[in-house]
Amino acid sequence: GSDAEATDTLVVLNYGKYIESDVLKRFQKETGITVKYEEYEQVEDMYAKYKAGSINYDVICTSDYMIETLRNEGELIPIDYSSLPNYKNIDKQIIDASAAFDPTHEYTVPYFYGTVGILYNTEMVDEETVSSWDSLWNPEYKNKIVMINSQRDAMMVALEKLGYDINTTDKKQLDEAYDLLCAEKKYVYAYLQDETYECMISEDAAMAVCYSGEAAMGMEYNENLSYTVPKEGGNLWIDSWFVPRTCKHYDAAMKWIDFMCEEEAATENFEYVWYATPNTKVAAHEDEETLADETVFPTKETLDRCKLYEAYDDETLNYTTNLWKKLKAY
Amino acid sequence: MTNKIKTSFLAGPYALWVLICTILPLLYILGYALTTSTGSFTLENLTAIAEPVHLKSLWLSIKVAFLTTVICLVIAYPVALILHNLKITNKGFIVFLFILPMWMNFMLRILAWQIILSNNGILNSILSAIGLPTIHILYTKSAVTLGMVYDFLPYMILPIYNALSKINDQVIEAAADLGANWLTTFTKITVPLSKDGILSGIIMVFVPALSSFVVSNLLGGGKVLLIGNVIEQEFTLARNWNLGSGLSIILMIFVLLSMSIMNKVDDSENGGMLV
Amino acid sequence: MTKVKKGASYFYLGLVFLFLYAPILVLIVLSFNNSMSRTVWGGFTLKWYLNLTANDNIMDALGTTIRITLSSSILATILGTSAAIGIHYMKKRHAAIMLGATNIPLLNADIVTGISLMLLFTRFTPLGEFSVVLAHIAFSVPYVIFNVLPRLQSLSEACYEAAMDLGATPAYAFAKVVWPEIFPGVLSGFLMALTMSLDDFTITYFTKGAGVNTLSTMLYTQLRKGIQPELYALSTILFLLAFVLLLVINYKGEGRKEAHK
Amino acid sequence: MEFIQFDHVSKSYDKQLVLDELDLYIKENTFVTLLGPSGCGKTTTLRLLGGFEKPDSGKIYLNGNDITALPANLRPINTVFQKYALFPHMTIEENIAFGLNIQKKSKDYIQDKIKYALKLVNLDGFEKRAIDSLSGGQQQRIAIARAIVNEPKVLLLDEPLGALDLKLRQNMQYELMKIKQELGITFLYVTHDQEEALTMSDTIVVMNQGYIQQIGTPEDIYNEPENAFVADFIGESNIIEGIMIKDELVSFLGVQVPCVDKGFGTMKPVDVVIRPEDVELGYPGKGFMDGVITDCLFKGVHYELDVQCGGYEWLVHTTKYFEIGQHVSLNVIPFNIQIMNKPESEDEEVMKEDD
Amino acid sequence: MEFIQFDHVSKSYDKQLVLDELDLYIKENTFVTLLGPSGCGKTTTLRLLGGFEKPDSGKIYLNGNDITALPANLRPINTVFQKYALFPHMTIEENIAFGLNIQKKSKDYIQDKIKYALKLVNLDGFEKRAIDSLSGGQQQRIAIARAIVNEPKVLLLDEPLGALDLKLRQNMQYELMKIKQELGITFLYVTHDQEEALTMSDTIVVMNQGYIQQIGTPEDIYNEPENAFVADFIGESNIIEGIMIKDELVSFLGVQVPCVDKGFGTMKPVDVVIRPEDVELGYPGKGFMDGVITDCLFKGVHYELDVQCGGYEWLVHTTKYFEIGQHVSLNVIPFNIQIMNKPESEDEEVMKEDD
Ligand SMILES: Nc1ncnc2c1ncn2[C@@H]1O[C@H](COP(=O)(O)OP(=O)(O)OP(=O)(O)O)[C@@H](O)[C@H]1O
Ligand SMILES: Nc1ncnc2c1ncn2[C@@H]1O[C@H](COP(=O)(O)OP(=O)(O)OP(=O)(O)O)[C@@H](O)[C@H]1O
Ligand SMILES: [Mg+2]
Ligand SMILES: [Mg+2]
Repeated sequence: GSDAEATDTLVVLNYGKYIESDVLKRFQKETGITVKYEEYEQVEDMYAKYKAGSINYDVICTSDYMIETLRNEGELIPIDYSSLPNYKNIDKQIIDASAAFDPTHEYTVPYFYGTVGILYNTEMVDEETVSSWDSLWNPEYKNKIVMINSQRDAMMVALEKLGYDINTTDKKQLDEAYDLLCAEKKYVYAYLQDETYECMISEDAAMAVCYSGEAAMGMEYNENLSYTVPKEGGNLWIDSWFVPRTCKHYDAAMKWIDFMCEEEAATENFEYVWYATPNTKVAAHEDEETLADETVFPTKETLDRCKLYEAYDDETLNYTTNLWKKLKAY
Repeated sequence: MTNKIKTSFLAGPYALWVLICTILPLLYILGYALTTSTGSFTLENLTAIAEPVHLKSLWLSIKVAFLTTVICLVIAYPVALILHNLKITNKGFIVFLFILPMWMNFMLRILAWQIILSNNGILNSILSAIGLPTIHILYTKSAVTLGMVYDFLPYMILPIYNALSKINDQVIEAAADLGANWLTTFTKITVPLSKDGILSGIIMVFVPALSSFVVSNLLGGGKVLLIGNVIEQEFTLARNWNLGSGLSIILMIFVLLSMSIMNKVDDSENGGMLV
Repeated sequence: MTKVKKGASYFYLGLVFLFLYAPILVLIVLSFNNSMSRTVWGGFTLKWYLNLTANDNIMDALGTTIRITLSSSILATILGTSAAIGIHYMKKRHAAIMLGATNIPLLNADIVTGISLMLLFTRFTPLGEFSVVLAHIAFSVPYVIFNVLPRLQSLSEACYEAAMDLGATPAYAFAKVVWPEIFPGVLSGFLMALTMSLDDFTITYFTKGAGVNTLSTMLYTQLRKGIQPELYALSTILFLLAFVLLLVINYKGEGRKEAHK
Repeated sequence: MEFIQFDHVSKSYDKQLVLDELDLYIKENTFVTLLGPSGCGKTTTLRLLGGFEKPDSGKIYLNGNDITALPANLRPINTVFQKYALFPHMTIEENIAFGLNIQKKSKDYIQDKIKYALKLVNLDGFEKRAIDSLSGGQQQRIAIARAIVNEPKVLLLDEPLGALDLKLRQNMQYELMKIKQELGITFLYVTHDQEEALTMSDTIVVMNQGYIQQIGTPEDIYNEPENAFVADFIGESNIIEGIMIKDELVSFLGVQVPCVDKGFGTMKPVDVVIRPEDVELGYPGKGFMDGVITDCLFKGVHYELDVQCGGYEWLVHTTKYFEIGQHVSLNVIPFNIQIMNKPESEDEEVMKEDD
Repeated sequence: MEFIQFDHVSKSYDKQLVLDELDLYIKENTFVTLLGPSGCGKTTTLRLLGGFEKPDSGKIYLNGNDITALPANLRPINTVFQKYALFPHMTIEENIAFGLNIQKKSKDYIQDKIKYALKLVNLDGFEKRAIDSLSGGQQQRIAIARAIVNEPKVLLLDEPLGALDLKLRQNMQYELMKIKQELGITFLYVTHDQEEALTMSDTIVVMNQGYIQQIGTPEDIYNEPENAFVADFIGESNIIEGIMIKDELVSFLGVQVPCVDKGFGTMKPVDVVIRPEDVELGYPGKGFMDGVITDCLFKGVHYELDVQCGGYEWLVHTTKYFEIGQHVSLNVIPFNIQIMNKPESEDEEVMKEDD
């Protein structure tokens, strides 16, 4: 149990495959800090492990609404932005958008961002159809639709289709959305989160609700695939770094966050992860084609259609979790 | 006599181990099950099983586990019989033919099933190549059942095989001698004499199938909600450890009940499950 | 008649083995696939095998896996074997209680076991590799016990007495007479523990410390963004190693039997 | 054609020839015993008739029908197995009823039969007992009961009394003979107990190493063994090399002794067989030879003596006690001297077997 | 004090009393046989001496030392187990060498011993064979070899010849007696074969239901059984209820017959025991009773007859053949009529046991 006292170590928790391993190596080499790098697959697993208090994490990267939850629970420690020389590289627009979960702007530094939309196969579905979330309720595509296996995102789709706010806590509206999802279930091939892009590559399904990052990955392997955020609007998500209360190596954590914002590291990470990066310096290293890729970098119009999630209060969380459970058992 | 008592102290470390690594964690779970998130006593987490969602998924789990067990039994019995008749002297070899696949990571194997079963997968390619209609099986209950059968089949084959190899050949001959044909010998002699193996097999398959959640996650396409998935989700997604623990305890009680019923059927006391 | 029957049974056996080994064949094929996607055939390549040793992450995870798997299965075997012997000589009622407790890890859903062990360990020890080893022992000990016990039960008491009669001390009699008889059970218990430990994800995930990665947990965190094909290659190698080992052991076993005749 | 007939039946296991062109005829309703040392092929012969093994060559007929290829369950033959082979998961009652249930007999009939059979084997009241609560001897008796209730045409018994002690064995021998008479079943019985064979059989078949050595009534076999193997195997004998000087005169151990056999030719080497109980001991000089007692064992009914005489150690049974070292004379009446041709093949001579 | 001494030894299993206050003395270098029906406690007695069981009460002495609490491995006693108990994973050679290895004998010594022991049990050349490739009889002989190579002070043998056929059994009996003489070992031998007991023993201990019925030389036991149980168990007997009218005159089955026994008092109920070979058959009217032959069995050495006579079915051994239905007279010389007191306790009377 000596790692708590050791000053030259850092315990990092991040999504799986969310960093270029050279960057990690370079950080350790340049700073002399030993990183214990831990990965997770689902936000919820992360929350469970963090809450168990079994490991004292120093710095964590996770999604917007989970950060809000943790903030509400008082788990976050403010970031000393003055010790982050590279923080200036971060896109102001994204920092502003972060206000949804970090309104006072004292806890987070954005890492990657993206949208939720529809990945579709142009051979099977035309662009016109998928321009609306309605397409997911189209009997013609029975067993060809992949729905996203995430309670919040699925709810978002139904709420958008109904024209409600995606952060609504109105139980009647939530119930309506639930009914809609139930009606959809008979057309759904599968509720997936992990294997969505594989499923689309192999053309097992015609369309899939998924994150922009996954969509980009799928499109790399199958040129028939295309991605869009329907006209009703969608969700903008931002994965950010924050420092949890369990932090034992605050200085090292600052060094880590700053390093992630550094031009070179951000570029390498972008090229590895292939999600939209908030780092403005990266663009200089990329070619036209990449920058023009709307799947990777959402356009201004798209971003305007999208909203960030706000953390649910306990009651709404319970309520929607139950709806989700009922939907799965339906 | 005195020797025996001395020898039983060898189980001492294990008894301690059971206390710490089995009973104590169980108490933790029990503690969560009997409290609310704020720490006050409640039975709600246990009675929650009566909620329609939970009952529905429990019922579905029972159905799937039952079906899995039956299919495993139907597939495994002939396999065990054939292996027995092959008269392979090296029993260990048989055992390892069946656990060898586990040297490939479980998740990888299930992913491979996705590749085999998907709409444009290997199975459907073969079917259409030989002119048969393709089937939609991936992300259905059938796929989940198939995955479980795949996963648990060895646990059915091994105990039955072991039970069969304990049957004295002459007893089979004696049945023929008394006029029994193949079928009568099978139903009246072979099956009853391998009863212990069948029961172990049933327990070894039914119990894990009932609480399994990984197979349904990967092959159910999120459409098949088993009680195992509910528990898993309470622990992760819903962050409700109390409810998760409560449901686990209920499931355990349910498993213990069904096992003791099965043990009633089996009058002999038999501790060993596997062999 | 019997030939037809024999043919039919071989055919049936073949089908069942095809069922059991089909996914493995698929994975072996994938390990030669020159594409990051598992649903696209990108041509034949050996690069995943050649890259394997250069991939630090995977090599690290492999090392951790081997350490955890070996130490947990060896410790589980020692603990389980001595427990089985103890239980065998216990009073019936006590033995029944011990066996009941032994069954508990087999009854619980993995996630419940995993989380409860995590809760326990965080109280007493920081999570790390060691806690994973403890957890693995916890769920693999029952397999050892259930493999060794039947051996003991079929062991004739008379042989032990005969050894004593010929002047052996209890310890000597155990080593020379009891041990050789239960050894096959110990061995298969050990191999089962090894396999279970190698295959486990859920329990490992919850009980591991920061930065500890086994092949299983590594695989799992790569699900969303695509599994590194090197892992297919590594799994193939591990599987084939086990397969060859099995053939060798079997061949040796047969050989020994022959010699006796 | 006889009731049961083995016609040139051969059988090998793993290339080891166990039965070599066996010919065997069995009349209906007789009690035939196969007798021979361990490993001589008795069980194999029985298993061939029971249908559990197929011969490599040759045919087996029952009642004139070729049953060589008939499966065991269709043969009207029942077996009492060497190791009982009771069904361990059934009660005694269920074991006995097994064959009758297959024949779809009525409940009442079956109940009656069970009662009757249990009485016969001296185990009335054991109906509901479990198999593993029985001792070896009791199990063997249940095995007999299970076989006879089916009233088979032929009953095969493989050392059915091996596990019983003398008293019980004698009782069961008696019961078996009664059963045979009552039910009119043909018995084929395997034993390696010579006395049992002599007591029970109508016909004895002496086998050795897959060959039949002699077939005959117990008296024939005992009193007129056809070769030295049979003579030695059935009871103890003094077997001495001799020369047949002419009809009714044989010379051995240096003396010439009258006998009743003829037709061997003159000056032919023969085996002279004399049963130990046929040797009369007298005062020195009163017999055809003198000798000295080297051993005297008490055997209950008689004393067993070793007498060193003419360079051969004679085995002699008497009811009188003799001191070791005492000098005696030996005498045998001509009728009790058996003359045998020397064995022609090596096979026939084999006497000691590896159990 | 004797070499081996059981002093009021009692033993029960699950509250069932198996040995009740047993007293037993055994002289050094004698061959003592325990004889009795199955379940009478023979094996238990042996196991107590071997050290595998502890008595509930009482003491056991060897050579004057109290060994009651000594563990089995420290007793200079070796055992040949009823079920062989060979080590299945070792070759024959390794089995035999087991005890010698523990005693840390030299390689050469061990090799010599193995050779010698295998020769003794007639299995030379079997050194490298596996145990499960042996027949029951061969295994039993290996078990003997394994025990004797250790040259124990006492050798315990639990029915060591049960699985062998008559010829081999006789050979082994002979070998065992030779071993005893050569090695000077004290033998405690268990059997339920009467003839074996009579042949081999210096002393026979007849047991029944945990009690010793009689101890004596074979001749004593056979000719002067102390009670009806012993008489019936050792060989076959006619046991008839009678009344001792006065010294040297007994009445049974309605006739008065002279005998040689005295001291029973007058008009006392007794058992009259007559061995079947002591009954002489003659023409009707020539004996003390007339009867009719009801059965005649050929037994090799003799015929075994059932004679219905005076309301009792007599067992008679003769060397002559009698027709069934023939009328005969019975005669017994006074010397051959054994008179016995009626058993006083119920226990002693138990004669038929369930195997
Ligand atoms: N299944 C088998 N496989 C190989 N060899 C066999 C088999 N059954 C019998 N034998 C061999 O065939 C020979 C004859 O065996 P069989 O059982 O007929 O003897 P047996 O006369 O019944 O002897 P026993 O008195 O010991 O029962 C023996 O040498 C035996 O080893
Ligand atoms: N371990 C035991 N537990 C319970 N009862 C036992 C045990 N061993 C022996 N007995 C009982 O003790 C009695 C005497 O048994 P023992 O084995 O001494 O008989 P035995 O004279 O050797 O008989 P056999 O000739 O059948 O070997 C029997 O009634 C038996 O059932
Ligand atoms: Mg046989
Ligand atoms: Mg005994």
